Amino acid sequence: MHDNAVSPVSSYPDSGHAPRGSFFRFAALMLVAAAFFVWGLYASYLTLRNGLGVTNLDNYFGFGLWITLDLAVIALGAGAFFSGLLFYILNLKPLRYIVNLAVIIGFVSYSGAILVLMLDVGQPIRSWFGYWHANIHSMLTEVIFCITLYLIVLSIEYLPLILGWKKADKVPFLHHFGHNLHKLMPLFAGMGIFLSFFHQGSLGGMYGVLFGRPFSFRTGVFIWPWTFFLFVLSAIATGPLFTSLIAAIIEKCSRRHLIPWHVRDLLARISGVLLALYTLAKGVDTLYWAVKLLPRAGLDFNSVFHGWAYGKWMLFCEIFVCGLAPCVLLLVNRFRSTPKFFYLASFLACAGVVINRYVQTVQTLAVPSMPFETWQSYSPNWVEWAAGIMIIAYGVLVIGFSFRYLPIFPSKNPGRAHYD
Amino acid sequence: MGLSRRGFLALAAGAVAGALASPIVWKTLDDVTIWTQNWPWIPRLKPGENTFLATTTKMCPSSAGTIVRIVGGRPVTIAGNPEHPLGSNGVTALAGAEVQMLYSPSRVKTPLKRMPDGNFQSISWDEAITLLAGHLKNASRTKDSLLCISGDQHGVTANELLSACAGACGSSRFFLMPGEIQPAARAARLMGADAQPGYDLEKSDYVLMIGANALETWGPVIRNRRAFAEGRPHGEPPATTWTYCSATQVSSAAAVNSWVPVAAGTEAVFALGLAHLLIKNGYAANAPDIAGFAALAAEFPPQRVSALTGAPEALLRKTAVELAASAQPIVLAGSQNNSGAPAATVMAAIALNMLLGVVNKEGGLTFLPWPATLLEHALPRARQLENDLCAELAAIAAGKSPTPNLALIYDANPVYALPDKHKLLKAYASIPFKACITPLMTETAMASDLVLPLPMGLERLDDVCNPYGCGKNVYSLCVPVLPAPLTDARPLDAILSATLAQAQIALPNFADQEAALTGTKPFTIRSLIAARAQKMHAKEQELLKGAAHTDETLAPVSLRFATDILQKAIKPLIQSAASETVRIAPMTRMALGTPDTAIPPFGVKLIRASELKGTELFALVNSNTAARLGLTPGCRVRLCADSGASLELGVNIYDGVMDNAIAVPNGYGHTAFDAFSRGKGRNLADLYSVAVQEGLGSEWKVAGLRLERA
Amino acid sequence: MTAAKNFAITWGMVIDVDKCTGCGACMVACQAENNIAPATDASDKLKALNWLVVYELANKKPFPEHDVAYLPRPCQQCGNPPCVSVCPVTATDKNEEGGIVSQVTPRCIGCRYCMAACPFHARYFNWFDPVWPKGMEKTLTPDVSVRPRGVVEKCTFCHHRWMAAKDKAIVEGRNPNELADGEYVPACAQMCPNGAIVFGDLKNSDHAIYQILRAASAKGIAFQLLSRTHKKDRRPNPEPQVYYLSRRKWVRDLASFRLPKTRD
Amino acid sequence: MSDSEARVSGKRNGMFLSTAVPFLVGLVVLLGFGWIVFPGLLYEKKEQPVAFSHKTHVQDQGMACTECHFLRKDGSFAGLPDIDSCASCHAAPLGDTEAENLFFADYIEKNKPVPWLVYAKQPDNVFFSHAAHSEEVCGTCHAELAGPALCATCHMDMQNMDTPPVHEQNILTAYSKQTMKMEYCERCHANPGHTDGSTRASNACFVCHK
Repeated sequence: MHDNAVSPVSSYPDSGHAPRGSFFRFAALMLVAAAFFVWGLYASYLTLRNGLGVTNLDNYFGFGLWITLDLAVIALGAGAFFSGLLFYILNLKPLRYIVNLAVIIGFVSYSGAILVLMLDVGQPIRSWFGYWHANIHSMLTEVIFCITLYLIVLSIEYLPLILGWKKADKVPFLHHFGHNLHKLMPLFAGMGIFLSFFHQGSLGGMYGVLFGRPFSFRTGVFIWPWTFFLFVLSAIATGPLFTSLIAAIIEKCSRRHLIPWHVRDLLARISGVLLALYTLAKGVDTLYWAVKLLPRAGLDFNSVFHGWAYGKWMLFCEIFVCGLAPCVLLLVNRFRSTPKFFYLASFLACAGVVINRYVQTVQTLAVPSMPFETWQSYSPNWVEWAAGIMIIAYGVLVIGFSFRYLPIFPSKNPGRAHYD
Repeated sequence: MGLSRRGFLALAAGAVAGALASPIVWKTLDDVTIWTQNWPWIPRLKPGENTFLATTTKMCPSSAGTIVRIVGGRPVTIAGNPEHPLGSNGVTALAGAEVQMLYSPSRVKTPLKRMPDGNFQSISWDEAITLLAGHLKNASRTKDSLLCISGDQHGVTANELLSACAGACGSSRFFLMPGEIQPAARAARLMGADAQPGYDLEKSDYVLMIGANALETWGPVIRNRRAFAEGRPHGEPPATTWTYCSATQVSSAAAVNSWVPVAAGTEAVFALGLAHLLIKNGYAANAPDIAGFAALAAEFPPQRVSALTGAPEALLRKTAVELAASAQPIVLAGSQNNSGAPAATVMAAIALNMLLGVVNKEGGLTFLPWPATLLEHALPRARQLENDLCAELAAIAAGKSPTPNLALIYDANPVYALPDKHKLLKAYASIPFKACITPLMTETAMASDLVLPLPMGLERLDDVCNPYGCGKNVYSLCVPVLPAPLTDARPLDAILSATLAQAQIALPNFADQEAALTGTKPFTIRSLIAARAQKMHAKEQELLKGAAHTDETLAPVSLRFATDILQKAIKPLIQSAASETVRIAPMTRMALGTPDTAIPPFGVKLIRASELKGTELFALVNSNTAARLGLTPGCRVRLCADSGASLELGVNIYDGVMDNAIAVPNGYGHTAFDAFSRGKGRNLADLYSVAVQEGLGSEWKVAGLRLERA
Repeated sequence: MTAAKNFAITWGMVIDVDKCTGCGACMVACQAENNIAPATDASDKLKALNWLVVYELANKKPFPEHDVAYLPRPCQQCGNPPCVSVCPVTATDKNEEGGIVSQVTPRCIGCRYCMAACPFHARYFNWFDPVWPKGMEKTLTPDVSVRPRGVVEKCTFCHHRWMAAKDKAIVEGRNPNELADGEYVPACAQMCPNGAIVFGDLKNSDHAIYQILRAASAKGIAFQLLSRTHKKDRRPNPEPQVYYLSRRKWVRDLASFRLPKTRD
Repeated sequence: MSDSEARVSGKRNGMFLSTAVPFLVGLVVLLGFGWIVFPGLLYEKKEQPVAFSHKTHVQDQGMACTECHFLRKDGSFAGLPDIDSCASCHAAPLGDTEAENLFFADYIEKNKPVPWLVYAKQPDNVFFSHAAHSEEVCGTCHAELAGPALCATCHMDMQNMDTPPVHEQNILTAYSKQTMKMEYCERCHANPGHTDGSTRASNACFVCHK
C-alpha cells in the first residue's frame, strides 16, 4: 500500500470522507482496553482502601514499577512538546499531520502518570503541599510543579481537538473558541517546551543528586547533575519515535493510511541525530562513572551489578542494542525508508529509555548502600501490574476515541474544522 | 421568562465563580487534608500525669528491679531501677515488653471449664472453686494423689503456699519446672553444701561461662550485664575478662573477650580438662578427697577434651593459664538451652572453683543459706529443688509411681516446655483432672480441664528471693502497678484458701508461733511476706515501695570433691559425646520470651531473618559441617532422635556455629497463645529426651541424632 | 551540595559495638516509647517498621576464625542529611537547636523520595495503618503521635524526652539549653543493659560522651558509618552525629566502608 | 436608530439580560452560601457535660487560676483538674444549683473523670509547652501579658464566664473552633523579634510537632 516515492498528492491521506473502519473492530478493541482499565481500577481501590502494603514495595524499594512506568511514559510522551517545538516554533510544516496525535499522546502519558502517582503517593489528598510547602532545593518539587502545569498546557492544547468533534463543532461559540484557541497554540507550545525541558531534566536530576547512592550519583554543572541532561536528551530523542509508532499502530488498526511517509522520515532523521547524541553522552557518562566516580565511592564496576535482574546486560542493551543500532537504522537512508527497519529502530529506542528508567529507579535502590547489607530484589505483584496496565488501557481508550471522533489528522473536507 | 440554555450556562458560571471565591472549596480542601492527619480510626493519645512505680519483674527470668511509668493511671512503659541490686538502668527485651503484655490477646479473661466436646466455657469463680474443691477433696483422701507444678523459679511465697496446700492434702508431690537451679542445688548437696551456690560477679575479674549464657538468659542477666559493663570502660581495654564457652557464637559471644567452641552437653568434660591443667601446675584444694579428684581429672588430658568437646587445645590451655593468672576468677556452668544442665556439669564447675580457692570469697563462689520455711506442711526450699519433675513423670510413665488424681499447675507451661513428649506428656495426659492457674492461655491451659486466670506480674503482689546466679541474698517484691487486674483474675492465695475452705481442709498455719503475726491470716501472700521480712529484719514498707533487701551472710560450707559420684555422673556424658557425630546446639534468646510468655508482641520484630521466614524455622550450620553433611542453603532437613521425635527445618549457612553442630533456635513452635507466637517454627524441646540417673536428677539430651533430607 | 549545619548543642551518640550482645532491648524500648505498633509477622525485614535496627555483622571468615558483632543503627541525624534536601514538602528538616533531623508526619505526603536518598535505611514507611491488639492502645504514651498509613517516619533521638527535660528545667528555674549529662537520654540509651549506647551533647565537655569520643578518636577506634576516605570523592559526606567504637579492626573496616586499596 | 440597530441593541440588551443577570444571580447566591451558611455546616455544636461556672469559682469564691491549672513539678501542665481535686472541695454539694447536683450525682459519687470538651484542644501531633510560655518568659518584654491576660492570648477569657460557651467541633478535622492553627502560633514563633536570640522561641518543626 506504501509507495516509495514521496509525492504530495497520491499520498494524500484519504481521510475525512471514508468511514473510519468498522465500528465493530473499534468497539471490540475499546472493550478489551476498558476491561483492563476496570481491572486496574479494582487494584487502585485496594491500594487506596488498604494502604500501599498491598503492593510489593518495601522500605528498601520505595520506588518500583509505578515510578518506572511514570518516568518511561513521561519520557516517551516528550513527543508532544518536541513536535510542538518543531512545528509551532521551527515551522516544520510536514509535521502538521502528526502534531495533533503527539499532543494527545502527551496528554495521555502525563494524565496517566499523574493517575498512577495519585496511587503511589502515600497521602494523595495532601499532594497540594508540594506547592504550599515547597522545598526549593528538591528536584521533586520542580517535577511536581512542571508536570502538573504542563498537564494543564496539554489539556489546553487538547481542548481545540475536542471542540473539533462533530457535535461540538456545530455550536458556533465553541467552533470560534476552538478556532481562536488554535491560533494561540504557538504560545502554549512555547510554555510546554519550557516546562517539559525542566521536568524531564529534573526527573533525571532526582537520581543524580542522591549522594547517598553511588550507583546513581553524578557530578554535573551548577545544580544539575549530568543525569538531568541525559534524561532530557533521551526523552526528546525517543518521543517522536514513540509518536510514529503509535501512528503506525493506529494505521494498522484502522487499516487506513493517515500520515505520509515523508513526515515520518523527517522525524526519524531528527530523532536519529538526537539518539546518536544521547548514546554518545550516555557512553561518556557511563565511562566517567565507572572509571572515576565509583572507585572514589569505594565501589567498582562489578560490585554494582548483580544477577539477572540487576545485570550488566541492561547497560549493554541501553547503549548498543537500543542506542547505537537504532541510530544506524535511522540515519542510513536505505534502512530508514524501509518501514520494517524504521519501526524496529523506533521500538528499540523506546525500549532503551524504559530500561534506563528501570535501572535508574530500581537498581539504584537494590545496590547495598551499607557494606554489611546484602543485595535485595524487588518484583511487582499483580496490584502493581494491574494499575500499570490500567494506564496503558486508559491511553488506548483516549487515543481510540480521539481518533474515531476528533479531527486529529488534517483532511481534505473543507467543512470540517481542521488545523494545520 | 424561562431560562434559556445560555441563561442556564451563565447561571452555572456565576455559581462556580461564587463558589471559588468562597471558602466552600478551599476550606473543605484544607479540612479534608487535616482530616487525613487525624483519621478517626487511628488511636488517639490521652494526656495524664506521669507517676513512676518501682517493682520487680516476675515475667522475665532476670528478676530485675524495674520502674513502671504510669500516665493518668495507665501503665505505658517500663525502665530499669538502678538502685535495685539485680537491676540497672536497662531492662531485658522481655521485661521491656511487660507492660504491653498486660493487654496480650491471649490473656485468660474468666475461669474456663473444659466441656465434654473439648471446648472451653467460661464459668463463674464460685463454680470453678467448687469444682476444684471437689477434686481436691478426693485427692486428699489418698496419699500423694495431688501433683503440684509451679513455674515460679525465683520466688518463695507462691511455692510455699502451693506446697503447704499439697502437704495439707497429704501429698509431697510438689515440683518446680526444670531450670538451672535444681542441678546446682543437687551438686552443692552432693559436695557437702546444703546451700544455694551463688556467683559474686560484681567483684570478679575473670568470669568463665561454660555453657551458661550469663549475658542473655542465665541467672539475673541484668545484674550480670551491669557487672560486665562496669568492668569495661568505653574504648579502653577491658578491666575484667569474660570468656564464654558454647556451641554457637551468638549474643554473649559478640562482646566477651574470647569465645571457646564447646559442644552442648560436654561442659563437664571441658571443666575437668581445665581442672587437670590447673592441678598439673600446682593447684590443690584442702578438700579431703583431692587425690581422687586429681586422678579423675587426669583422665581428661587436653587431646581427649578437645576430641570430646570440640574445643581446640590451644584455647583450653589459654583459658587455664588465664584462670590461673587472674586474682578473683569464677567459673559458671549451665546448659545451653537454659533448662537445667546435668548435675555433673555444676559439680565440675564447683570443683574448679574449689581448686581456684574462691569458695565463699569476694568475687567467687558464695553459698547462700536457704530461705526460711514459714508454713507448716510446706516443703523447705532445698527439698522443693530435689524433686525432679521429669524424673517423676518418667516414673509415672513407667508405672513405678502412681498416677495422681489431680494436677494443679501454677504459672507454668509443662505441655510446651518439657522434653520427651511421647513419654512424659503421655503420663501427664493420663492425670484425670488438671487445673491450671495461669495469666495467659498457654499450651498447658489448652490441655487442662479447668483454667483459672492469675493476675499478671504487674497486677499481683509476689516476691523474688535469691534467684539462682545472684551473688548475695536478695529479697524484693513484685508490687501491683494497677489498682485491680484487667481481667477477672484472682491471686494464688485467694484461690487456694477458698478451695481449701470449700474442701473442708484446714488452712496450714505458721510453722513456728514466733512468726505468727498478730491477727493476720497466715495463708495470705501479704502475711507471709510480712513474716519473712520480719525474719530477715527487712523493712516491709520499703519492700512494698520496690526497694530490695540484701544480706551478705553466707552459709559456711566444707566442700568435698565427691569424685565417686562425679565419676558415675560423667560416664553417660562421655559416652554420648563420643558416639554422636553431629549434635544439636540450642540457641536461646530472652527477646523471644519464656515458655510461659511465648513471643511478646514487641519481640516479633527481633526475630532474626536467618531464623524464621513466615512460619518456617531454620537451623544454622557452618560451611564445613554443611559440606560434610551435604547440606545446601535453604534445603530442608528432618532431625530425628532415638526417642522417635523429629523436627523438620530449613537450613541456613552461618559460620558462627562450631563444627558438627546444628544450631536450632529455642522458643518457637507454640500451638497456643496468640498470632504473635502461634504456628511459628517448631519446638526444639520436642527433640530432647530425658535420661534419669539415680540420685543425680534427670539430664536433657538428644540421643542418636540423625539427619534426613525432608 | 551544602556544607554540614552546626548548632550550639549537637546531640550525638557513641555506640560501643564491643559491648553490644544484640539482645534487642533497645528495639523493644524504642517501640514502646514511640508508639510503634507490634507486628504478628515481621519475617519480611524490608517491610518491618522499626526506628532502630540492630544489624548482625560478621567478619566473613569460616569457623573457627569467624567473629560476630552487633551494631545498633538509629537515625544518624546527619549534619548534612541526604534526606532533607530531597523532601518536596519540607516535611523533614534539620533546623532546630540540638541538630535532630525532624520528621513532621502530618505534612509528609508519602512520596518516599527521602527513603531512596538515605543510605543508612533509617527511614520507614507506614505500609498499612498501625493496629494494636484490643486494649493495648491504652499503653500508648502521650508523647508521640500515632502515625497513619502513607507517611514516612524515623528515629528522632526520642525528641519528646528533650522537650520534657527542657520543661522540667524551666519549672526548676534552670536554663533549658544547659541540661546536665543524662537529663535527656533516648529510650534505647537508657534501656541498654550493657550501657553500650552513650548519649549526650557532643559539644558540651561536661557530658561523658565528649571525653569518651575524644579518647576513642585519639586511639583510632572510633568510626562512623560510610565515612569514606578517598581524597577525590567530591560527594558531600552525610556527617552523621552517631559514632561507633570498636577495638576490632574488621568491624571498623566493614562498617565505615574503607576502600580496599586504601585500607591501613 | 435603524430597526436593524435596535434589533442589534435589543439583541444586545436581550443578550445582556439573558447572560449577565443569571451570572450575577449565581454569583451572589453562591457567595452568600459560601461565606454565611457553609461555615456553620462544618461545625457540630455540643454542650459541656457539666455547666461549670468560672465566675462562681474565681470571683465569688476568690480561687486563683493556678489552683486548677498549674505546672507540675516535672514541667508538664496539669490542664483541666481531675475529679479528685474537684472532690477535695465538693465532697458534698456546696450550693443548691441544679448543675452542681447533676455534677455530684454523675461524677463525684461515681469518681468518674468529667469528659470535658477542650476548647483549645491541639491535635496529637502538636506539642505545646505551657512552661515555655510562662509569665516569666513572655512577661520580660510584654508587661501587658500579666496573669490571665497571657492566657487570653491563646484561650478564651474564661475567668468571668458564668456558663461554659458551646463547644463547636469541626466534623472533618475534629478541631474545635478555638483550636489555634499554625499561622496563629507563627505570629510569635516566626516573628524575627523573637527568633533573633532575644528569646528561646524558634520556628523549627520539632519545637511544636511530635
